[in-house]
Parts: sequence; structure tokens; C-alpha cells
Amino acid sequence: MNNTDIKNKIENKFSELTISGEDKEFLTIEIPKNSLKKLLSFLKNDEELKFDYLFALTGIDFGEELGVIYHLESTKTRKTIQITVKTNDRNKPEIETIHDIFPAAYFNEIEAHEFFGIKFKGHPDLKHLFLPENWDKGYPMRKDYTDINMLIR
Amino acid sequence: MSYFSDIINGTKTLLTGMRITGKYFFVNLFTRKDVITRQYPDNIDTLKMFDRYRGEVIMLHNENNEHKCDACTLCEKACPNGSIEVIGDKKINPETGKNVRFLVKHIYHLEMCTMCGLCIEACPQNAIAWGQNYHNTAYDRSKLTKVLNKPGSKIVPGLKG
Amino acid sequence: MILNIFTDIHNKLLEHMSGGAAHITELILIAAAYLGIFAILGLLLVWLERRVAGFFQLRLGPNRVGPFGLFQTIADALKLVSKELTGTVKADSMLYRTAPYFVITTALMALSLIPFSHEIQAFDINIGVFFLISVSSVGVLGIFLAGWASNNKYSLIGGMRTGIQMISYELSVGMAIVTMTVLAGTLQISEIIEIQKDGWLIWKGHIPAIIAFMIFMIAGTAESNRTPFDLVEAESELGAGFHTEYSGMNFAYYFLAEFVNMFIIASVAVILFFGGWLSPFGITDTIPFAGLFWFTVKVIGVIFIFMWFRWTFPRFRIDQLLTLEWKYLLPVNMVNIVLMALIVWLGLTL
Amino acid sequence: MEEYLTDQLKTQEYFLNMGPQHPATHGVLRLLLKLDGEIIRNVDMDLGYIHRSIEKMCERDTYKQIIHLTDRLDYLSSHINNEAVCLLVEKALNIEVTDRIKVIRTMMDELTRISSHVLWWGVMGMDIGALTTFMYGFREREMINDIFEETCGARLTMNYNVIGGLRYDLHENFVKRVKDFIKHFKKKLPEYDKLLSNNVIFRKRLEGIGYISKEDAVAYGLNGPTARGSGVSCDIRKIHPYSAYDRVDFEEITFPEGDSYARYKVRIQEMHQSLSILEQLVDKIPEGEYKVKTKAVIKLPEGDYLQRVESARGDFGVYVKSDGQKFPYRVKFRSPGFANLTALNKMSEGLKIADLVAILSTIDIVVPDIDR
Repeated sequence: MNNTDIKNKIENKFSELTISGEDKEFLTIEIPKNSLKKLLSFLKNDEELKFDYLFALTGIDFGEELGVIYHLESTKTRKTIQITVKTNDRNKPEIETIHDIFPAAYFNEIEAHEFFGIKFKGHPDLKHLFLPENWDKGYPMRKDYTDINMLIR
Repeated sequence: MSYFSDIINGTKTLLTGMRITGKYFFVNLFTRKDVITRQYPDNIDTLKMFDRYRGEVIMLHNENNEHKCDACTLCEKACPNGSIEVIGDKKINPETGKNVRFLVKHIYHLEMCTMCGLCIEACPQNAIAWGQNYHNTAYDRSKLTKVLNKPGSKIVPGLKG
Repeated sequence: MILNIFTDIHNKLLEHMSGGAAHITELILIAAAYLGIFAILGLLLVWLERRVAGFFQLRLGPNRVGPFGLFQTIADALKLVSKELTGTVKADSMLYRTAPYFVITTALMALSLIPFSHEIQAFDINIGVFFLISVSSVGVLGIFLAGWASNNKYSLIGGMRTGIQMISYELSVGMAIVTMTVLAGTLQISEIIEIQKDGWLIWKGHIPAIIAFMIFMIAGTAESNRTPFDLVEAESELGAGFHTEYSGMNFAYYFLAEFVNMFIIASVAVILFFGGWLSPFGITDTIPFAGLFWFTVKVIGVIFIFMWFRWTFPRFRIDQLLTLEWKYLLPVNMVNIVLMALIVWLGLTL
Repeated sequence: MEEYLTDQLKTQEYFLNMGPQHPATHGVLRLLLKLDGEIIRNVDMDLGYIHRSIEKMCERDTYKQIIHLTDRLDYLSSHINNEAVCLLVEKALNIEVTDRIKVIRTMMDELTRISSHVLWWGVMGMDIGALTTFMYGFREREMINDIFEETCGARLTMNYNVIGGLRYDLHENFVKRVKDFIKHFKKKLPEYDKLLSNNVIFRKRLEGIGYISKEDAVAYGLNGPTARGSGVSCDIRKIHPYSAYDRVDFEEITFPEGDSYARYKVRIQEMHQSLSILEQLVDKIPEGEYKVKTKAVIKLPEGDYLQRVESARGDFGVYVKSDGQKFPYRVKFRSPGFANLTALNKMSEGLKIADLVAILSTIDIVVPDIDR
């Protein structure tokens, strides 16, 4: 099963997403945030694809938008896939949680929330994990965050 | 009868473990052959670090108190932590009449240095190198800020400066 | 020939003063002497432990202060003396302060029974062994109280673990001793040693005595809170266990008492199984004070085995500790007593 | 009767703060335990005590400068972390490195793995209560550290990989030292089994403790030896071979039991495998350049790049989003320890404090790797 097969399979099922990177190492999918959960549970539960290993969950600041990048790996085909969701709202960014599909996402989502301020809808406990409990100076990993103590060249 | 065989097998495994440690004990008691620790302040005279050991950045000086640094600041740019500050100035070389850079101070903050070695790689003149000094402790942080070029030192004649 | 230096002192004192005064002077003298022995023993054993641990672990151990590092522990003790005594705010301060004294007092009381040689035994009571067991079980209280009074959860867990551990292993120690007293036929320590003049009890009682010895060693390790039974202070789980909140000299009391307790357990093993201060085959029995040498050698031998255990084995978990006691040691012990009784009854002793 | 008892014998649950300074947490990890007596009801964790935000620091550094930061992630497999960044950049720029570089990198990886596992073994014994193992582990580790120091210049933060090769060529003593080490370690490794693995107390402490099923292991994103103890085949060296791993012969160790002892056995067996890899390569280091010429300023083309390597703790990944500048736009270090730690609550449910310590040991966490 190569990237083209996977691409075709996903495109048959979902129409609202864009897939690129067929010739690259892994497929790159960009999907609107409301169909994210549907796509992920499809990818996980499909017998042929079986993307059941959440390799990484990365929060990212695109400048205008905030987003989350999911890297999934299939334990069956050993293919990797990259899924990006974006949200326009910088003040109240909200993305659905996926920790009920991938338990591994639980702490990663807390991390993304802490550093990028992305609210994961449905996550039971978005506490402070890395930052101090009384942290209120914003979201440090965003591009517009400034800190006087930061070493900037 | 797993009850009794458990006891016997269990005891056997314990005795095997005791044999291993016991062997080391008696070897060390009588010969000290297996002792792996080094007696640190006692061996300070014989202690030698490996040639490539990255202890601190030093500037190489020859016997005439001359170095090779022409204050090009490539090392300062290469440093990820800002632990190098090169203070250079310009003057007119009396021989050639050109306006050239020369080094005033090469300041090295050992307390910020992560020993990544990018500065030494970046240096086109091989003016700085690794020193094998391992005894870098100080009671005051400011003592770790060092000036690498020795007082009164000059650039090796013939080089650009 | 000197029979017992303590009787000698008693008689000497009586020559000079009245009965009551002599008695009190004697008490004070002996108490001071034993306090000295306690401190020296504790410090020496700490040094020995560290040195032995060093060799087990491919190191040298303390070797800088004094010859062979002998003064290292004295230096450490001096450091501890000079340290501030800290405590938690809401600790039960009365219990918190008194708890260490439970431990040292009982250790001292037990120490008074130990015959270092034929001549040196302060207190030769006719129920000696029984007295020893009962006194040493009071020492647990000190640890338990320390755990409770510190008002620290780690200490509390440590204290609770002590309670469980001691109640369980007290049994095994007691039963192993009972097995040997069946063979010896007496509880008085000097008599137990006297009996062994024609052969040590571990030889006389052969199979059941050897089993009793093994049980005693296991239970004795547990009694003295040493690895593999050091759950009370399991440093990888509880930090320091019951003495987490103790500092300075209060901590040193526990530390020394732990080592003195180990000495006591080892001495009991030597008395019950290896003929106390008797020399092998009676070679030096006529020389005065030679017993001291043999006693020390034997005790250090047993202590070395304890240390060997400590530096080899991993630690038990609390439920495994109880399983070992109640499912393995206790039944074996019961059978062993019957076996010993049978052997004594049938006259099969060697 | 039982109802009566549970009604009368009420126990109170309480919290115990394990860490940030605690001997069993291997650094500054804080665990909040909800306990009933000694039985664990819930484990909550608080991280970040040594969070340095290395990912953010990378956004202001060039690709060359990133490498030395990865030393400080999982300091016990620093060489492997360096390699991940170098491989990523080399892959993105299509830099083909020589065989010599590949083989040396592989050997260094395996030495790193052994030194990390040896340290883990020593500390594992210490957590369970056998203090002596620590020094025995360090005896072997010291030999490897000497090899590193002689060739790379540092013992822990080696920073030996550079983009397009290696910082220095191998030291002339390298081959001899590695051979000495192989000979020495072959003799000492069976001792590990005799001293600890077969010890009845040790086995009783680990067997059946901290069980996690294969399905859960995948779902929680477990990786490395921790997942392989549950029977998940996840060795990146086999799945996505890099450097010289496609030309050496080794087995991927998996055990199906899923308990602490299985995880323990995986690491012990991995040391044997690493040793065999070293043996295969030590005599066959090809001649060639130790460094390929690269551009002075490295700029990655716009796009997403991902490189995974098998570090001593598991599946270490670097994800870089580049916008074509000389600084990366976003760098993500996928930390194996963080993923493994997330399953701690699942593993330790209903067990005792002593078991939690054992589990923490067998998942082999390194806190800087988790905090990043």
C-alpha cells in the first residue's frame, strides 16, 4: 500500500480535505476542524490503513492562524501520515479533543494548550502541566509572545 | 511440591547473587584489583584529559605573545548562546596604509558556554581552540567571564591585521 | 582468676563505702561504661559498614580521615552533633523528642546482657534470653512513635511498615530462639554458653539447629531493619522513612541504635549458635579475656553476613515481606521446634 | 457482612507528594499520588521543573546550532538525538554521506544505547533496593564514556554529529578500546543476570506488576523497550532503517508479557544485540571521508520534515516545519519518555508505592527528555 492508495482511499471517503505529498515520504493532509475527529477515527479503525499509533501531536502558530499537527503511524503498513488542522480565532482557538480516540493525545493536548492556548473541546482537565500553576503571562510558544528574559540575538 | 522447590530455587538464586558480590569483596579486600574509582585530589598530578576534551575555549598564543585573531566576529555569530563577545577596533596599518581591524578584547563567558564547538569550527584562522582545563569551578560567576587574548598580545605579523 | 569484672567492682566498692552508696556508684560507673561502648560500637560498625560496602561496590570506602578512614565516622558524628535540630511545625513535639530515647534505651538495656567474654557481662539474669526478646520489642515503639509524631506522610508510612514488620518478625526471632533453648535447656545466657563447652549448639543440634540459624538470620535482618527488609526507611520509596524529619543528633541516635541493634542480633546468634566467647575446641579458654577476642571475631563474622545480604539483595515489597514470614518462616519454624524437641527427647543430639 | 465491614471500616484516601525531589523520580518529576493506605488510586503528574523550552530556542537558532541543544534533551542518548537532526537535514537537502560516516554513527549509537541501558540497569537495582548494582553498571559505563571522550571530546553531551558527517575523525585508539570493551562486557553481562535478573526477590517484585496490554501500549503511544515489553514491534532501526542499520544483523527484542519484568528483559537482551552489532562493525569500518562538504548557511526548502530514530528510550522524532529561512519555523521533538510516562497511571492502578517505583524504573524515564 503506497501513498497513492492511501490518498485515494481517504479521498473517496472525505471530500473537504486537501492531500499533498504523494511523492514525498509521507502524505500531508489539511482538514477543516469539524471533520477532524471523523477522519481520525476512520484512519484508526479502517482495517487496511490502521493508523493507530499517534506519533506526535504538535501545536503550531502559523502567524495568522493557530493549528495542530498530528502525525500518525500505521502499525500495519508502517506508513506515516501528517494531518493539519487550523483555526482562525487567535483569542479563543478551539479544536476538538481526540484523547478518546488516541489516549496518547491526553497529555500532548495539555502541552499544546499550555504553550499555544488552543482549547481542546471535550478535554477533561486542561491544567498547567509544564508551566507553573499560577502562570498568566500568555502562551510562550506563540510567535507573538515576548519575554524580557529570552535570549534574542 | 512447588512450595519446597520455591524455597530451594529461591535460596539458590540468592546464593548465586551473593557469590558474585562476595567475589568482588574478597578481591578488593586483598588486592584492590577491581576498585574502579579514582582517588581524585590525590591523582591530580597524573590526571590528564584526552586531547579532544572540551574544557574551555582558549586563544592560542605563540611564544612572542602573538595570536591569530583578526576580530572578524565569525565566532561571535556562530555562538548559539551569545557567550562570545569580540571587541575590535580599526586602525591604519602603517606599512600598507590600509584601514584594518584589530582585536581589542575577546570576551568569553564560560558560564554561558555549552561547549558546542561551533565557534572553533567557524574560525577561519584557527585562532581559538579547545583547552583541556577541567577545573572550571569558581566562587563567583564573574570569575568565569574571561578575556581570551593575553594582555599586550598582538596579531601574528603577516596575517591580515 | 577474675570471675567477672563487674562483681569485682562491686566488691571493691563495698570495701570503701556503705551498701547503698556502693550500689549507686556501681550503677553510674557501669552505665557510663556502657554508654561509651554504645557509642564506640555504633561508630565502629558504621565505619565497617561503609568500608565493606565500598569493597562490595568496587570502591574503597572512607579512607581519608585517620588510618583506614577510622575517624571518618567520628568526624561525621561531630558534624551531626553540631547541626541544628529541626522539626515539623505541627509535630507532636513531646513524642517527637522522646522517640529516639526509646530506641537507644532499649538498645542499651539489651547490650547489658551481652557477654563480651567470660569476665565481662554486666547483667546475667536467669531469664536472660527472654529478657532480651522482650526488651528489643520495646525498641520498635521508638521507630513507630517517630513515624507517627513527625507529622509527615512518608514518616507515617514508614512507621506503619515498622509496626507490621516487627510484629511479624518478632515471632520468627522468638521461635528460633525457643528452638535453641529447647536444646540448651536454660534461659540464662552464661549457662547457655557453659553448655557449649563440649560443642557449639549449631553442631549439637545439627539439622534443626541449622534451620533455626537460617531463620534467625533472616528474621534478624528484618529485626534490624536492614536490606532486604529495610522497608521502614526504603530510600527509593520513602526518602528516609521514619526518620525523614529528624536531624542532627536525634537522627544520629537512630542511626547508631540501628547499628547497635545489628550488633545485638549478631551477638545473640553467636551466643545461641556459636558458643559465645568460647574459643574453638577450647584452645584458649584458660587465658583471661581471650574470650573477648573470639566473641568479637564471631560477631564480626555474623555482621559481615548481614552486610553481605544488604549489599547484594533487592528490597521486598510489604506484602511479600508478610508472605515470607507467615507462609514460609512461621510454618517451617513450627515444624522445626517439634523436630528439635524430638531430637532432644530421643537423645539424638551430637 | 461485607457491607457491614465496608461501612464500618472506612479508610480515608490521602495525597502524597512524590517529588520534585525524590530519589525514585530520577530528577525533578513530581507525582501526585492519591493513596489508600499504600495502595495507589490515582497518579497525577506535574512536569516542567526543568523545562527549558528547547523547541522555542530552536526557532531562533540555525540548523547547525540546533544540534547541540538536542544533547540536552535525553542526555543519556545524546548521540542518537544529534543524529536525528543531522539525518533530517541531510534528507531534506539530499546530502549523501559516506559509508564511513554511516558505520561510525551506527557504532556510536549502539555504544550510547549500551551505556544508557547499563546506567538504567544500575539505577533499576537501586530503585528496587540493591544498591551495589549501581557501581557495577558504572564500571561498564565508564569504559564507554572514555571511548566517547577520546573521540568526541565529551562524555555526555558529545555533540559529535554535524550536518553532513562527523565533527572529528575517529581517534586511533577507538577500535582497540571498543574491542576491549566488547571483551570486557561479554564477561560481565552474564553477571547481571546472576546478580539481579534471576534473583527471586527481584523477580517477585517485577513479575506481573505494571501490566499494559499490546492494544493499550499502541493506543497510549508507548515506544521503545517499554512497548516492546508488551509485544509491540516498534523498533525504528528495523521499520525505518537509517545509517548502517540495514546492513547489520540484529533481532528486534519483544516479549509478550507486558509486565515490568518483560520490559526489564527487553533491555537486557537489547544490550546483547547492541554488543553483536558492535562486533559486526568494529572490524569493518570503511575508509573514506568523515565529513561531507556542505554549504556554509543551511536553508531547508519549505515543507514538513520528519525524522525518527530509535534512541535508548524509544522512538525519538524530530519534526521540522521550514519556511525556507535559515531558521526553522517550528521544531518539535517527539520525546519517547513523555509518551511512556502518560501510561503510568494506567500501569500503576491498584498497586503499591513500591511497585510505582519499580514501574517508573522499568519505563526508564529521563526527565529532561520529558520536559524538553
